[in-house]
Amino acid sequence: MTTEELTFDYPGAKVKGEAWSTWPKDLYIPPDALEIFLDQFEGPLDLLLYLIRKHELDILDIQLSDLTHQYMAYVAAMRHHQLPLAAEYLVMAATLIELKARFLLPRPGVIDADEEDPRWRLIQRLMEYERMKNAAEMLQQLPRQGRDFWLGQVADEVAPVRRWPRIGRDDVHHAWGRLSERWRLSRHHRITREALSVREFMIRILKVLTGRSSILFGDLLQGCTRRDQVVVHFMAVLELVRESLVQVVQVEVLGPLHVTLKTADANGEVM
Amino acid sequence: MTAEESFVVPVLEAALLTSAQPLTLVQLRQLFDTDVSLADLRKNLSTLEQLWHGRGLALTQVASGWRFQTQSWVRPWLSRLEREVEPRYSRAVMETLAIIAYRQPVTRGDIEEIRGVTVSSPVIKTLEERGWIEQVGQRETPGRPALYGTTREFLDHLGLQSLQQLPAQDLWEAGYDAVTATTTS
Amino acid sequence: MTAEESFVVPVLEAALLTSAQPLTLVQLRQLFDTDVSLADLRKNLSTLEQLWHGRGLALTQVASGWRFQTQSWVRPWLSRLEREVEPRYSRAVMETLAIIAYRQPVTRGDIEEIRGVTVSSPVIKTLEERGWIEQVGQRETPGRPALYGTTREFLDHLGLQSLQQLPAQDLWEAGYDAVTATTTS
Repeated sequence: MTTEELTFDYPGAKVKGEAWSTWPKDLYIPPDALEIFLDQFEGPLDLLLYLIRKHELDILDIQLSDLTHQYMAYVAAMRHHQLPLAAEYLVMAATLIELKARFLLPRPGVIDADEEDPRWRLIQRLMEYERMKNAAEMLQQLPRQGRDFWLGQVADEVAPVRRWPRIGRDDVHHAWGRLSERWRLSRHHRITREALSVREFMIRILKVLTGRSSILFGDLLQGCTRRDQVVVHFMAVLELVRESLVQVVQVEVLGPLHVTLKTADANGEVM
Repeated sequence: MTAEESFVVPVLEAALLTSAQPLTLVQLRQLFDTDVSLADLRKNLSTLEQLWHGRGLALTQVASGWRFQTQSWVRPWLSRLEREVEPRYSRAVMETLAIIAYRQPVTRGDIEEIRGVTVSSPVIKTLEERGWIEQVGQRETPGRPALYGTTREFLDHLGLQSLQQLPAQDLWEAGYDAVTATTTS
Repeated sequence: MTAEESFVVPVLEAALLTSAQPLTLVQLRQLFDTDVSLADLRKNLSTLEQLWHGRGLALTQVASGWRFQTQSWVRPWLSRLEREVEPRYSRAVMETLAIIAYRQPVTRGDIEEIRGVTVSSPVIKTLEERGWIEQVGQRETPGRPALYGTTREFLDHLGLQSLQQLPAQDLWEAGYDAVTATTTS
């Protein structure tokens, strides 16, 4: 593949009125450019692909530590500037760290030949995403009706007797059933990605904890139907712990996790 | 450009055959970036007209411009085709009708909330023109939106005496409560 | 009716040029009251096709039947006419469409897995309303998620007869070999 083909084209971004057509070679990006920068990506896979391609790396031979480092730098910068970051980016950050950790851990004995390279799953996903991304571009370029070609459509002068569609009661009922089915299916997907910022979930958890002493972590997750929601809850709890707003107590090993609001007692000491 | 250039007639033909409205000489001139005199254009249109002589369509000049239209001799054949193609209402029309039938009186906003998409004016108009829905009042909220309900004619068309005879709708209930809960909260 | 009868070709031509939808062989047969064999019909269609050779429109077979559509060479001229503009779809919409086209039948979850982000409802709805995708069933896993596939209209819109005509055949194969072949070439 030639370099030209690998060049990513993210048109139209402007920073302070100036066209932002090339991304800086180094990692530093001015904060206001950062959000626009991330907006150009369709998600963490897209960003990873960009990082890989920018450095003309072979997707099959990605250096996890470099890639993770760069990826985390973007994520950290976004969080540092308190820019909203979609949960999917955090999920990917967790995945990368986990992969890196598995590489660092010494593995006992000889490496099992059958053991799968832990990078493999990520590589496969990146390749599949890139294929579909290319496919989307190809579809975009296919000749399209109304844009590249038009249909012979002579309006017939002879307006014949206007024929009305006929319907039956089952048709109405059927349309109704279809609506309810669609409603049922879409209900779970009403939470859009911008809704999932860690800070928002921190507030939510704090509100839940107000007026009650503690809650089981599992109960906090009630209503979470997707993995990224669970991850955001988890990160929100970690963040709250870091900021000494809550504490997490586990009474016995592998027992349930209790999330408790940290309150100052009469002596001003944190309980 | 001269009247003889070979691409002019086919381009005119393609433009006229793919346009839903008649095209004026000015519009037809826009097709070509070189300067084309109106005289040249007319000459080419006349060539095109002769090319279609004796066929099922004819190039005709009407009040608002030039267009192709069917000749009377092919109409008996074409009308046979129409008879076979039963017109149908789009999904948008059927779903809007179903919401009005099952949830009346409803505003356009209610319909949009349930369908999750904007309800276009033509959809409402189609149903109004057909005489199946009508305005039954206005909701006393800001903007006083129109409330729609179904008509007697609608029941007649379905062969029903009352709305109670519409097939059961219980499969919706749970979901709909959720909608109303979110819209009223 | 024999293939030579003079009215057949002009009637077919007029029917195809005035129909809003592509016409199937079965529908075209209904134009004529006498018995017409499909073989005769095909012969006449092929005569008609040749008649239009080198002109701005061509008789084309797409997924749902036969129709006339413009040839690519007239595009520069015709695009100067002002018409309703086909909207440009976002990358999210196009990538979702590509995944459904090349990996169908897929659930929303499959699409999210490949794109690595949540698929928002409006994206799916846009494609459904456009008539390019539809629910083709449900996967028999917990939650019975809807399976999506592309429609005939989608192929029609691209002027194609079947999914096989979509570009880049290697995209169909999920296999690793096919991938390396494209990434290293």
